Amino acid sequence: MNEINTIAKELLTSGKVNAVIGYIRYGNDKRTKPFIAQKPEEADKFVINKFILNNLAVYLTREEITKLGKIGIIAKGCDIKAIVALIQESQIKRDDVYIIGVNCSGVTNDFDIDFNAETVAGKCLNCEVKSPKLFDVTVGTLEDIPQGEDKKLKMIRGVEAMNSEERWDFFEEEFDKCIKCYACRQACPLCYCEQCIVDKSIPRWIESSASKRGNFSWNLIRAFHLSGRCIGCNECERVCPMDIPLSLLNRKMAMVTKDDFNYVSGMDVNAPTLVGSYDLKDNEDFIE
Amino acid sequence: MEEKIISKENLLKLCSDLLKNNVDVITPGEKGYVKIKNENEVALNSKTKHTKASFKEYIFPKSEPIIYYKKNQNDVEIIEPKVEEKTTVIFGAKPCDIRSINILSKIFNWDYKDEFFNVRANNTVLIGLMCEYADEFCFCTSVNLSPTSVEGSDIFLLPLDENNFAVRIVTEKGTNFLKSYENYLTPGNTEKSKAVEAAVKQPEKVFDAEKVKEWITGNFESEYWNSVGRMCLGCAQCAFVCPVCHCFDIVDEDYNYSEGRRMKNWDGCQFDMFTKHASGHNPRNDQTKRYRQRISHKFKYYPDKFDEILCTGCGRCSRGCPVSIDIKGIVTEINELAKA
Amino acid sequence: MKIGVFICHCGENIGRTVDCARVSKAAGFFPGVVHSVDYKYMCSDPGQNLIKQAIKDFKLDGVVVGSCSPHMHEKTFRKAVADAGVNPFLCEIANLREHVSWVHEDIDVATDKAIDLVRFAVEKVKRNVPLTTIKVPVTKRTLVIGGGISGIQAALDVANAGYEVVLVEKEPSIGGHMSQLSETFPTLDCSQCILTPRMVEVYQHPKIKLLTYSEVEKVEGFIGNFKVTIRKKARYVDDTKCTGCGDCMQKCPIKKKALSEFDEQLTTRSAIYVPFPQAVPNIPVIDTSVCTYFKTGKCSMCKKVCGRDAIFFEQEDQLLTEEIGAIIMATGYKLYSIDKKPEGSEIKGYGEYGYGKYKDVIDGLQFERIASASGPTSGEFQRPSDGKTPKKIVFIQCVGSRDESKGFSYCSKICCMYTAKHAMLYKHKVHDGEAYVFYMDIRSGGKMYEEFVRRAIEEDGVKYIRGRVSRIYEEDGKYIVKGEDTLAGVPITIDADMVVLATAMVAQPDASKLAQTVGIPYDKYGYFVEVHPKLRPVESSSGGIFLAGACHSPRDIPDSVAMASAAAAKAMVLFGSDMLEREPTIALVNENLCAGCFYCKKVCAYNAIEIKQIKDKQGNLIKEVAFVNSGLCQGCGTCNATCPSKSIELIGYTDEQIYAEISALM
Amino acid sequence: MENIKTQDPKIIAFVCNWCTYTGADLAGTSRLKYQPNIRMIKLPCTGRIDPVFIIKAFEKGADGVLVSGCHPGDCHYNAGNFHARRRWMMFHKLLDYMGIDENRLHFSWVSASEGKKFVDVVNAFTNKVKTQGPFEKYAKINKEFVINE
Repeated sequence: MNEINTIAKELLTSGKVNAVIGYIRYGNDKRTKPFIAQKPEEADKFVINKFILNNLAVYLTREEITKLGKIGIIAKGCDIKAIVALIQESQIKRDDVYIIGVNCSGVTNDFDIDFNAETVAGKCLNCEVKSPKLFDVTVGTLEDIPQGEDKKLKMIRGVEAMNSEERWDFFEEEFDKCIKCYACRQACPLCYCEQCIVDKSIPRWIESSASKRGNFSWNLIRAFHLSGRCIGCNECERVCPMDIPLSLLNRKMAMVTKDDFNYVSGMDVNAPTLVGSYDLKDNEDFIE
Repeated sequence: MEEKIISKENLLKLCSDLLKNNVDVITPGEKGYVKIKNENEVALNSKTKHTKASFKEYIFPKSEPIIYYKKNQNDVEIIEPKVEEKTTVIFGAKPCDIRSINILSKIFNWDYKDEFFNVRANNTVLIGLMCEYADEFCFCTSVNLSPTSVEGSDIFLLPLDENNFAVRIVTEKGTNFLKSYENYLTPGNTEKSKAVEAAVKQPEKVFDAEKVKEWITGNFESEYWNSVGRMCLGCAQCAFVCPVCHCFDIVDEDYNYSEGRRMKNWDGCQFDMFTKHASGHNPRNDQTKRYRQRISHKFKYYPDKFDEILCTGCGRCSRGCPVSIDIKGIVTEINELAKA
Repeated sequence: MKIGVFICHCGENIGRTVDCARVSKAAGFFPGVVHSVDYKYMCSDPGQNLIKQAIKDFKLDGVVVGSCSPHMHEKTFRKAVADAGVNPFLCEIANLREHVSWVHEDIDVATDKAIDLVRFAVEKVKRNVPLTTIKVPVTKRTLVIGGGISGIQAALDVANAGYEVVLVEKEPSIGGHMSQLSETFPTLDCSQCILTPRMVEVYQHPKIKLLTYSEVEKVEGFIGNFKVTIRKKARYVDDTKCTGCGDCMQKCPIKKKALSEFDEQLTTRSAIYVPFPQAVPNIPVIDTSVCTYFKTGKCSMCKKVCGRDAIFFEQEDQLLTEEIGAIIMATGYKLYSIDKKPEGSEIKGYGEYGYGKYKDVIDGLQFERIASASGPTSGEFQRPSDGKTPKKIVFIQCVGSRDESKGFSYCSKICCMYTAKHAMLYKHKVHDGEAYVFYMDIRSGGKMYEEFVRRAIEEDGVKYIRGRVSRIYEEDGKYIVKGEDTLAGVPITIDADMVVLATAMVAQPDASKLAQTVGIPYDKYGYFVEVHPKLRPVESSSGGIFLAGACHSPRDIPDSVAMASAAAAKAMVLFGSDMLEREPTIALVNENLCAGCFYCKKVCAYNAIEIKQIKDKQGNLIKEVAFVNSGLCQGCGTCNATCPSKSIELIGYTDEQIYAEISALM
Repeated sequence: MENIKTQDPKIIAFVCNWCTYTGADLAGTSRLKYQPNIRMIKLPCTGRIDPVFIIKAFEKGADGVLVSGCHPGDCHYNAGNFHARRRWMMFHKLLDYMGIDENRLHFSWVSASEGKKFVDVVNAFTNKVKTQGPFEKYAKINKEFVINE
């Protein structure tokens, strides 16, 4: 039996946790899906492979899951960044979650494909959290991540190189596809608001219509509300049914916060959050 | 049902004529159903995978204004927009997508007649194409359809060989539409087309919709629901890509302090906002209840009311689900529960 | 809602550039407006009566006045509206004077803009809700931070008025810099002679709680209701037992290792010490950085000799909390340390003067100690290096002051006077000595100040040279001072025995940190900032926190004392009533929607956000949400803007109101 | 001040009550003249200025948005402008990246005593927005679903 199954089973048998969230095989051997095990024997189904794409930290703030009690979670280094951010933002307490950290050597960017330098998920290139930073136990062994081309970074550089009008046109076209299904929001581990600002009707800051301006505002404010918070799991982009390249926004903002504030989200549970703190010496070149 | 034959060449000519006459031609492309500019873009391959979303938005747009208003000092002026009567041809859609038109038509006409929908639907000619794609998510046969079902189509195409298609003219609208293009058509060969039809690989029938309905009827409180909906993230991806999900929300959006519009926007039952009352109370306050609603609506409530399953077995919702919730698997499990 | 619009001509002030009749006519057609008029002087009694009458006649429940700035007459109109029975917060002002008629010239354009502003106010008032002012009780106790002359004066004034005072001083004794001074200008009376009685008065005052060797650690709360945490640092001496006999200091084997802070490093002191003989309280502290017991555990001489068994090595810092109504900041100044570049500072300093390198190049406070009868030389002029009497002293003014390139751009204000005093004191004792003063300008504004400087020059023969010194170096036991006489236009060289630098006054190095703790603004130099430079010079912008003395800006003793008394008076004004009235524009949480991320708590400068637990009927925790302490909230709205879901809203400036304002302008 | 008659471009300003609004009052008291396109929305503090306000102003048809408040360290509420500064920093970079020209959004510190600076800021920004012309890109997306369009 695999390490992961033994650990999960022991956690459930001993009652250390009430449930374990992890991945099970689904359909073929190049696909997994999230699964929550409450009985020890269910833990036998858990797998770890190159197709554990979901960031399961999203479940840690969901009532359907939290009401079960203490949760064990199988999490990659990038997923753990979300857990760190959730602790920083008072959404969970460290003691309420048992982290089974996965030493991760990369995952694919989609199901049903082979794992290689072409198909490795963009976030895995230059990954700094291959071995988890916060965990109760770790599983798996580290291997080198095949290094393909960072296509999204190239796209960001491409957008940066455009002039203002071209950038507008580019994003207008992308956002026009948006159908406001909010899969990006629902899959985001850090979108845990009880009511999203887009659902607020008095006043309606962001129009819920899938109109051009409603879509523009939605995608802009979504990116803004995640600025300095987004941990780069890229789930929003993966789940978008309309294939909008959302990472172009989130990653760009992560680059901005790194450059201007030297802040990387999800690295330290004790760090003050970027928004919510300030430095007297914060850059103000842009202010007259 | 009358049947003819059309060569690929003539089919393209027909499309070209349509485009010249300023008819909107919508066809499945790589990024979904798109309005084409050139007849060569038209989809004639019956082996392609389903597009991510169906063509629903061309008849029932994701957002549309239903009234405009202007507040005066003492009253409110209302202006009702009219939908443009413009012929649209949806070309090469799969039978599971095309099936949606009749299902949607029922909901938009059973009580209030939705002009917005009806004008668009009446002005749309649906040309279906036999389907030779079936993956593990497909289950049209389980919802009483098949890759060659003509239900919903005005005209239905079956590829006879590389260069010829059988043309089944299903409706009067189809007949009328083809009147101008009679010279492109040659007499049909039903034997040949039936042979093609018989040879199509059909997805296995995995559940009995009647049994499923029966089980749902008596098991509103079943433990089973807890296990299926719990992992759902509550997005509306499934509903928005679905050919037959039809819920909508109505919101007012203003231009300035006195003028604005009332919009009809797609809505989805997996949102927690969907049933949330103004008081803050939410009768479906849990994702498992919302997921139960989704399944129950599709396989019980809608069939009870309209004698139609609110599902065409296209499998889109499962293919795109962020957490890989598989409707086919769930309904199959219910079928098993029903047997037990 | 029935809204009335009232457009004021302000005589000609608005009427000249805004067509008030057109504005009022246009406003009459706005949705919700039932009555709209214009009038010559809306703020006059007849004007106000017009509003009151219209409220009755048209049953108005919302009023918009198009007039001067709300900063001018908002209160007037709110009161008028309230007199007529409408909640005062249902009145909004459109600023047609300062923002329209006075700044634009074209009447059409100005009128159009005025109409926009009125429409905008109408849309806002539609969404206003009736509010009532918040009343909070006042704790009639004052915290004075700093026990120099300013703090002493403020504490005594407040205490003598009958209110309790907590005086916190971070050093072991109160007295501050004034206790170090020899004589004071312009009267040359002995500094300690006038200060010591006041120090004792503080110590013995029944209304003053004196906490020396203590620092303010945390300030929570708000005007009238502060909760202050004070760290009472361990003295290692039980102050209830110690009689101040001094035996411990006598016997302490560490005599030479620690430099005396009081004598500005010119002498040494023991490890257990009082800063100076007249210290208040006269209770020693142990300097653990030099004490052998704390370093090796081997000595306990002081403990052995103490007849009262007052030495208590195990003592720990104590945290005290005090309920306070008003705070007076009196933390004073430091002299600009020029021997080395201050860490993290952009100030270049004056390495060329050799301070720190040459023992006889000293600063003003060191000179004070040398001149003082209680100082290391008992008032004899002896130079630090060899104890010889200096025959030639050069005084250099403006070292660090008025010098943007190397120091600060401000004037330290007191240096002209104390340099004249120094030179004069020297001449009085060393009759054959020569005193030279390099100055930029002589600034001697003040009662008897100019006369004092003239006396130094004319009666005592101090030689004033207008110019700067470029460098000082040592040669054959002399300090060669190279400078320029800018009046004569010639370079000048003086071979001095001693050089005294009138270094700039600077804010205490930790002033900005304290300002953040207390919650008041400070300028780029670290000086605390008053709310209005002319009309409210002793108040900080945080309610209930007042400023006294050199923590605000460089100032001399009389100015500091006057400012301290003013601050004390301000505190007592606050204590004049039992309840405080506050604007009701504070934040409110929608507990249903709050997700408990507490970003609001993080950005709140007033600690006004608390954590509230929401429980079900069985007492199980459902979630934790933010809760606004309405006493603490000052209504800035930063929480509102930060909240991603807008689940916390600032009453009076709600999202709905601002949205309506934006819409109304388009 | 040529072209004073025109009300275009439309400029919305979000300002704090204690510094910039009062600075604008001072400009008035000093009878300084400036271009009339600006419409000011008064808020207690720059900390209250939410990026959604700026977006909404553009949605409603503003050609330019001016944001102004107390200088760092002068905040009436101690730290509101420090938090605001950090937010704006990210927001203006995001807007720029998404194609909203930096010339249409201007940030400034104007104190209660800087009536002249207020006038200079308003005039310079108004001219800048005039050079940009109407915000056609945004107008285009605003016009979707507008009747008679």
